[in-house]
Amino acid sequence: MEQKFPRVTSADLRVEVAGLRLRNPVMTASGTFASGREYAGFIDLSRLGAVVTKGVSLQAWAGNESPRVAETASGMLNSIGLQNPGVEAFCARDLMWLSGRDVPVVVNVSGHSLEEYVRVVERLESEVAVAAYEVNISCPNVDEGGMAFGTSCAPAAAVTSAVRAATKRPLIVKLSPNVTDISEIARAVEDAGADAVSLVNTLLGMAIDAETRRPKLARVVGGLSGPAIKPVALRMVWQVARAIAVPVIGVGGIMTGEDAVEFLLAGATAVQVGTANFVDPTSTVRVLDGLTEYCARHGVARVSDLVGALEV
Amino acid sequence: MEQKFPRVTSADLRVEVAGLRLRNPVMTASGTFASGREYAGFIDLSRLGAVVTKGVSLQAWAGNESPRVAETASGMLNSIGLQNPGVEAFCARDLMWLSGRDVPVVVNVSGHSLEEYVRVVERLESEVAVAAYEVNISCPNVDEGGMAFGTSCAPAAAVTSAVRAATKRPLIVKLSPNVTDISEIARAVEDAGADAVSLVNTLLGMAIDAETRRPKLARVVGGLSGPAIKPVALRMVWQVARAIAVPVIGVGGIMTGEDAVEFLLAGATAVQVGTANFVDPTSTVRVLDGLTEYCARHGVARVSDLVGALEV
Amino acid sequence: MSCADLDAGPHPLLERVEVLANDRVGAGVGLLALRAPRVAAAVAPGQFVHLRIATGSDFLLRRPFSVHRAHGETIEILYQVLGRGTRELADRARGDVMDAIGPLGRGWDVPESAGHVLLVAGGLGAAPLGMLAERLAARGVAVSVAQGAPCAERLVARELFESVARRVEVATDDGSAGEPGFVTLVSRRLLETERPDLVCVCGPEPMARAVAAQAAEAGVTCRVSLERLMACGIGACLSCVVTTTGGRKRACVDGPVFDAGEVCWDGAEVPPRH
Amino acid sequence: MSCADLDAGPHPLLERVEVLANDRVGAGVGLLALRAPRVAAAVAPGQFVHLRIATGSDFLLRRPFSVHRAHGETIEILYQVLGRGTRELADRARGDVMDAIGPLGRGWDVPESAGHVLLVAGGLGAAPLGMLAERLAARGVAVSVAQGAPCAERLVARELFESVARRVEVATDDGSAGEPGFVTLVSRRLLETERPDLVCVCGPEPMARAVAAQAAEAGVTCRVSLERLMACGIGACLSCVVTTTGGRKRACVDGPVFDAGEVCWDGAEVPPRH
Ligand SMILES: Cc1cc2nc3c(=O)[nH]c(=O)nc-3n(C[C@H](O)[C@H](O)[C@H](O)COP(=O)(O)OP(=O)(O)OC[C@H]3O[C@@H](n4cnc5c(N)ncnc54)[C@H](O)[C@@H]3O)c2cc1C
Ligand SMILES: Cc1cc2nc3c(=O)[nH]c(=O)nc-3n(C[C@H](O)[C@H](O)[C@H](O)COP(=O)(O)OP(=O)(O)OC[C@H]3O[C@@H](n4cnc5c(N)ncnc54)[C@H](O)[C@@H]3O)c2cc1C
Ligand SMILES: Cc1cc2nc3c(=O)[nH]c(=O)nc-3n(C[C@H](O)[C@H](O)[C@H](O)COP(=O)(O)O)c2cc1C
Ligand SMILES: Cc1cc2nc3c(=O)[nH]c(=O)nc-3n(C[C@H](O)[C@H](O)[C@H](O)COP(=O)(O)O)c2cc1C
Ligand code: FES
Ligand code: FES
Repeated sequence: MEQKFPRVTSADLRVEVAGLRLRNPVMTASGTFASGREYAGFIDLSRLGAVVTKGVSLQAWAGNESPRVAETASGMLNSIGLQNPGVEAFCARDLMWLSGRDVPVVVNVSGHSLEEYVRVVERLESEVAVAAYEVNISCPNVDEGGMAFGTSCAPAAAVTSAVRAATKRPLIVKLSPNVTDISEIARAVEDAGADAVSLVNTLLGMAIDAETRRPKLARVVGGLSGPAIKPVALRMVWQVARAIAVPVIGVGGIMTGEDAVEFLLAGATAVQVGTANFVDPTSTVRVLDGLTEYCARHGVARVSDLVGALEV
Repeated sequence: MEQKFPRVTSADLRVEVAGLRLRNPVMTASGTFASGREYAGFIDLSRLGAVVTKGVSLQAWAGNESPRVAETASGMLNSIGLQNPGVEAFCARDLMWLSGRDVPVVVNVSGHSLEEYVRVVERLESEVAVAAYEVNISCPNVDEGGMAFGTSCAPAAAVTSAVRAATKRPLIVKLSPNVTDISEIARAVEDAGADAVSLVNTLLGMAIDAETRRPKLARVVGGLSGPAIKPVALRMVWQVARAIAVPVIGVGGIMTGEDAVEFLLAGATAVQVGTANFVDPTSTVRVLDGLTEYCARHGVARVSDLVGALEV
Repeated sequence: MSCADLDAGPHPLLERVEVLANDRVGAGVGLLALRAPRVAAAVAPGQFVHLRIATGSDFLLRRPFSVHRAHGETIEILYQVLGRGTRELADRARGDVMDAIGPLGRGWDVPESAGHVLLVAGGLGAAPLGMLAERLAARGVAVSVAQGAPCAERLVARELFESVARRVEVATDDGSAGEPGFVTLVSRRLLETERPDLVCVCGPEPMARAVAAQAAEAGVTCRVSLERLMACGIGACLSCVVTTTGGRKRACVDGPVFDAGEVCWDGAEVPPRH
Repeated sequence: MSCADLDAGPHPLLERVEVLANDRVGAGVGLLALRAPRVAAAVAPGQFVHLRIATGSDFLLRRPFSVHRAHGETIEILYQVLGRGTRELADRARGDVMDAIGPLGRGWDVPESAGHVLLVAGGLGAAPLGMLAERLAARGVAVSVAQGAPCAERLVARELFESVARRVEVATDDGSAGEPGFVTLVSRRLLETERPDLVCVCGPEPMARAVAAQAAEAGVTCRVSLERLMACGIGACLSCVVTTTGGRKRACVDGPVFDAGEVCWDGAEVPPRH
C-alpha cells in the first residue's frame, strides 16, 4: 500500500525501435489484426504504437485447408498458411486504407524463397505509407520458406542480408521459437543487418480429436499462440535481449498491461498483441491503458526506463 | 449416437515398451510422484503401468534456491533442480519401499557428466527392484549436464551408448522439447541403443512479477509443464513416432483419459502423467479409468490398437 | 472490391449483455434470452453474435451463435451443449453478464420479389431460421418449413415455425416425430409441391449440400448458412474460410449465408459431434 | 531417517467439502466455513488444507490455507484476497463444493510442560494460531497474544484471541489500533513481562525472524510457521523447501511449523504483496 515513488499522471510512453519513433510500445502482432480495418470500429487506431500487417507475399497465396484453428488450454493453434492477396492487391486495398490512419505501418513480409522476400520489399519501397518491414522467417504453416529460413543461422542471415540490400527502411526480423538456441539466430540476423528482432512467432503444435481420431487441423500441425506460450516467449526475449545490441520486440500471450510490463522488464523495447485481439477486440488499447496505469502507479517517468529493468 | 463398434466391457490394456510388459500404458512422470509413497494413500499403486521415480544422481544434490515454482496460464514452471538424496539413500529408502508395491519401477537417472550417469546405473544394476532406466538428458534446471546432453545429437548419443554399455536392462531416454529438430535427437539415441524414448521434458520458460520487478523463480528460468504444453508435446510425439522404430512414451499436459488417447493416437505406446498429480493426487488412476472407458465406448479391444491410429 | 465495399455495413458493436433467462428446451438444447439493446436493434435474420462466455484464459476463444429471435431489447439464442463453452453457457443464470460482439455477418438477404420461401432446418440449423420465418411472415411472404432432427426432443423452435408458416413438415432419424428419415425427404417433396421462389437452408453440411442440389435441380435459388470454426468473428484472422467459385471467403463477414451456387463443397465443415 | 519415520502420521485425506458460509471479516479478508467432517475430525492446530478452488486449467494449482478453527464437522479458513485463487475463493457461496486435501503438515507441537505460551501473529499469520489459542486455553495453558497488522481493519481473529487469552496486545503500522509500529515492539515487551515457556509465531518472514531472535535472546523456545509456494502439498514435488540446519526440508510435510533454531533464514520467503 505504501507509495514508493511520486505519483505521475502521465508517463512518457515513447520508444524508439529500429530507428522508428513510436508514440508508445504497443504494436499489433502480424496476422491477428489484418490491416486494422476490422478493428477500427472498436478502437482508435491512432492510439497504437504501430500496426503490423498480415504477412504479404509476391503473388496471392490461398493458405491451407480448413479447419484452420483449434482451441487448446489457454491458447489456440492456427494453420492459416499466410493466405493473402499478394503485394499488389495489398498496396491497393490495405496500404491505401491504412495510410490515412495516423499510425506507423509495419509491413510483415513473407516469401517462399529468398528472391520472393526481396521482390516484395522492392515493390513496397515506392509506397510512402510503409514505415518499416517485419520479415517473417518463422511461419510454421507453409511448406516452403517460412520457418525453414528461421531455424538455422545461415538462411536466416541470408534472407536478412538480401532484404537489407533492398531497403534503407527499418528492418525487423521475426524469429521462430522452435529452435534450440534462439540467441544464436538473433545474433546472425543482427550481424546481417537487422535493425530489430521480434519474437516469438508461434510454437509448432498439434491437436487431436479423440472421438473422431483425426487431427483438429486439416494441416495436422499448426502454430500455438496465446497465454499458454507466454513463459516461453518471455524467456526467449530475456535471452535474446542479453545476446544482441539491437532492440527486441516481445510477442507471445500478451493479454494485459501487466503482461506488457513483464516483456519490457525482460528486455523488450516494444510489444505486440496477437491472439488477445480475437478474445477482446479492444485488447491493444486495454494493454496500453494498463501499461500507462502501471507507470502511474509505480512512478515510472519514461516507459523506456522499464526496458530490461528486471532485478535478477 | 450411433455405435460403430461392438461394446466391450474390458479392453486388453497391456502394452510392451522397451521390452517391459506393462499391465497398462499409464506411468507416472519423473519428479511429480516422488517414489510413490506420498500417493499411496490416495491410489492403489499396483494399478499403474509403472512408477517412474524422481531423478537420481550419484551424490546428493541440493537443488536450486526457492522460490522453485510459479503458476502460469494452464501450466506451471518449476526449477527444483533435481534435488535428491543420491543413489545410495535412494536405494535404501525409496527402492526398498517401492519393491513391495507390485508395480514396475523405472528409475530416472541424472548426471552432471557422462561418467556420473554410468556410475548411477552401475550402482543400480545390483538392485532387483529396478525394471528399467529412464535417462534424463533434458532437465532444464541444472547448470552442468541435464539439458546440455539432450539438445544436440552427439552428446545425446554418447550418454546413451555409455549407459547402454553398462546395462542390459530396458533403457529409455528422456528427450528435451527445447530443440529445433527432436526427431534427429531421437534417431541419434535410437542408434546409440535406446530401447524407447520418452518425451517431452519441460519447455524452458520464465515468469516475472511485474509488481516487484523480479523473476518469480530464484533461478530466473525454469521448466514449463501442464496442459499449456500439450499441443507441443503431442506434435513432437507424432513427429518422433514416425521417425524411429523403438517405442515412444508420451508426456506433457496429460490430465484426462482422453488426453492419453490423443497421445496414443499420435504414436505413443505409453504415457506419463506429471503435473496433473499435483492438481489431483488420483490423476493417474483417473487417466487410466478414462482410457478404459474410452476403449469400451469405442469398442477398442486392445489399447495397443490405438497406437499411431491417427487418421491423417 | 473497393475500399468502400469492404467498409460496407454498420460496424459490429461490442455490447455488455445480461442474461434474462436460460431454459432447457430440448435434449441438450438451451434457449438463452439476453438483454442486448444495441444488438437487438441492429440485427437482421441470419446474423450472429460472438459471445465471450468466460473471462479466464482456460478456454480462450469466443463462441459464435446465431440470433434466433430479436424483440425489443432482447435477443434469443438457441444452443446445443457440446463442449466446454456451451457447458459453461448452460450454467449462466439470470443476472449474469457477458460480452457479445454483433450483429455479425451477412444474413439471409431475401429479394423483394420472393413471394414464397422454403426454410430447411436440420437440428440446431433451426436457430438462424427463427427470426427469418417471423420477419418474412410479417412482410407477407409465404413460408414453408422442412425440419429434421435426430429425434422429437431435438426438434427445436417448432412452435415458432408452426405459428408463422403455412406449412411445417418434419422428419426425424428415429421416427419419433413426423416421417422417419432425413429432412431431405421432406424438402424434396416441398420443393415440388410448394414451388417456392427461394430456399434457405441451415444444418449439417452434407444435408445442406443435398438440399442445395435438390434446389438446383428444381431451378430454385438457394441460400445456405455455413458453420466454420471462428477465432475473431470479425474478418481479421482468416480462420473461417469457405471455398467459393469467387475464391476463399470468410464465413464471418462474407457469410455465414452464401448463395449455394457459389459454394465449392470441399468437405471442410466442422466435424460432426456425438 | 527410516521408512517408518517417513510413513509417520495418518495419511492425508481427499475430501469433497461444501461451503457453509463465506463472509468478509476485514479489509480484503474473508472467513470461509466448510463442511469437512473427516478433515475436521483429524486436524491439529497449525495444520493446513490444500484447496482446489477451480476445476478449469486456467489456474491449475491448489492453494494452501491453514485451518483457522475446527469444530464438529466444520473447518474455518481465514483468507486474504491476493490473486486469482483467492479472488475466486471470495466468490464461492453457500452450497458450492470444492475438494480439499488435508489435514497436511506438522502443526505446533506444544510440549506438555509448557504452562504459558506467547502467540505472535502478523497480519494473516493469525490464521494458524486461532485453533492453537483455543486448544491451549482448553487444556489450561496460559496464552498471551502479540498481534500486528497494517491497520485496525486487518486485525483479524481479535475476538477469538480476546476470548481465550489472558492478555492480547496489539500494534498497527498506521496506529489505527493499539500501538503504532510493528508487532515486534509488543512481542519484545511480552517476552519480558509474561516470561512464556514457548513462543509460536506466524507472519511475514522478516517479522518471524525478528521474533525468533528476540526469543533466542530471552532463552525461550520458539516455533515458526513458514509459507512457501506449494505445488503438491503432500511432499512429492520439492517445491516448498526450507533450508534448515538439518538440510533442505519440505514445508508441506516437515513443516509448516519449524523449530526457529533450525531455520536458516535464507530470504527465500514468499515475496511480500501489495
Ligand atoms: C456463424 C455460426 C453460428 C452458429 N450458431 C449456432 C447456434 O445458433 N446454436 C448452436 O448451438 N450452435 C451454433 N453454432 C455452433 C457453435 O458455435 C458451437 O457449437 C460452439 O462454439 C461449440 O462450443 P463448445 O465450447 O461447446 O465446443 P468445443 O468443442 O469445446 O469448442 C471448441 C472450439 O471449436 C469451436 N466449435 C465447435 N463446434 C463448432 C461448430 N459447430 N461451429 C463453429 N465452431 C465450433 C468452438 O467455437 C471452439 O473454438 C454456430 C456456429 C457458427 C460459425
Ligand atoms: C502452509 C500455508 C498456509 C497458508 N495459510 C494461509 C491462510 O490461512 N490464509 C491466507 O490468506 N493465506 C494462507 N497462505 C497463503 C495462501 O496460500 C496464498 O495467499 C494463496 O495461495 C494466494 O493465492 P492466489 O491465487 O490468490 O494468489 P496468486 O498470486 O494468484 O497465486 C499464484 C501462486 O502463488 C502461490 N502463492 C501466492 N502467495 C502465496 C503465499 N503467501 N504462500 C504460499 N503460496 C502462495 C499460490 O498458491 C499460487 O500457486 C498459506 C500458505 C501456506 C504455504
Ligand atoms: C491466426 C494467426 C495468424 C498469424 N499470422 C502471422 C503472419 O502472417 N505473420 C507473422 O509473422 N506472424 C503471424 N502470426 C503470429 C503472431 O503474429 C504472433 O507472433 C503469435 O501469435 C504469438 O503472439 P500471441 O500469443 O500474442 O498471439 C499469426 C498468429 C495467429 C494466431
Ligand atoms: C516439479 C517437477 C519435477 C520434475 N522432475 C523431473 C525429474 O527429476 N526428471 C525428469 O526426467 N523429469 C522431471 N520433470 C518433468 C516431468 O517428468 C514431465 O516430463 C513434464 O513435467 C511434462 O509433463 P506434465 O506436463 O504432465 O507435467 C519434472 C516436472 C515437474 C513439474
Ligand atoms: S473468424 Fe476471423 S476471419 Fe472469420
Ligand atoms: S509442496 Fe510439494 S513437496 Fe511440498
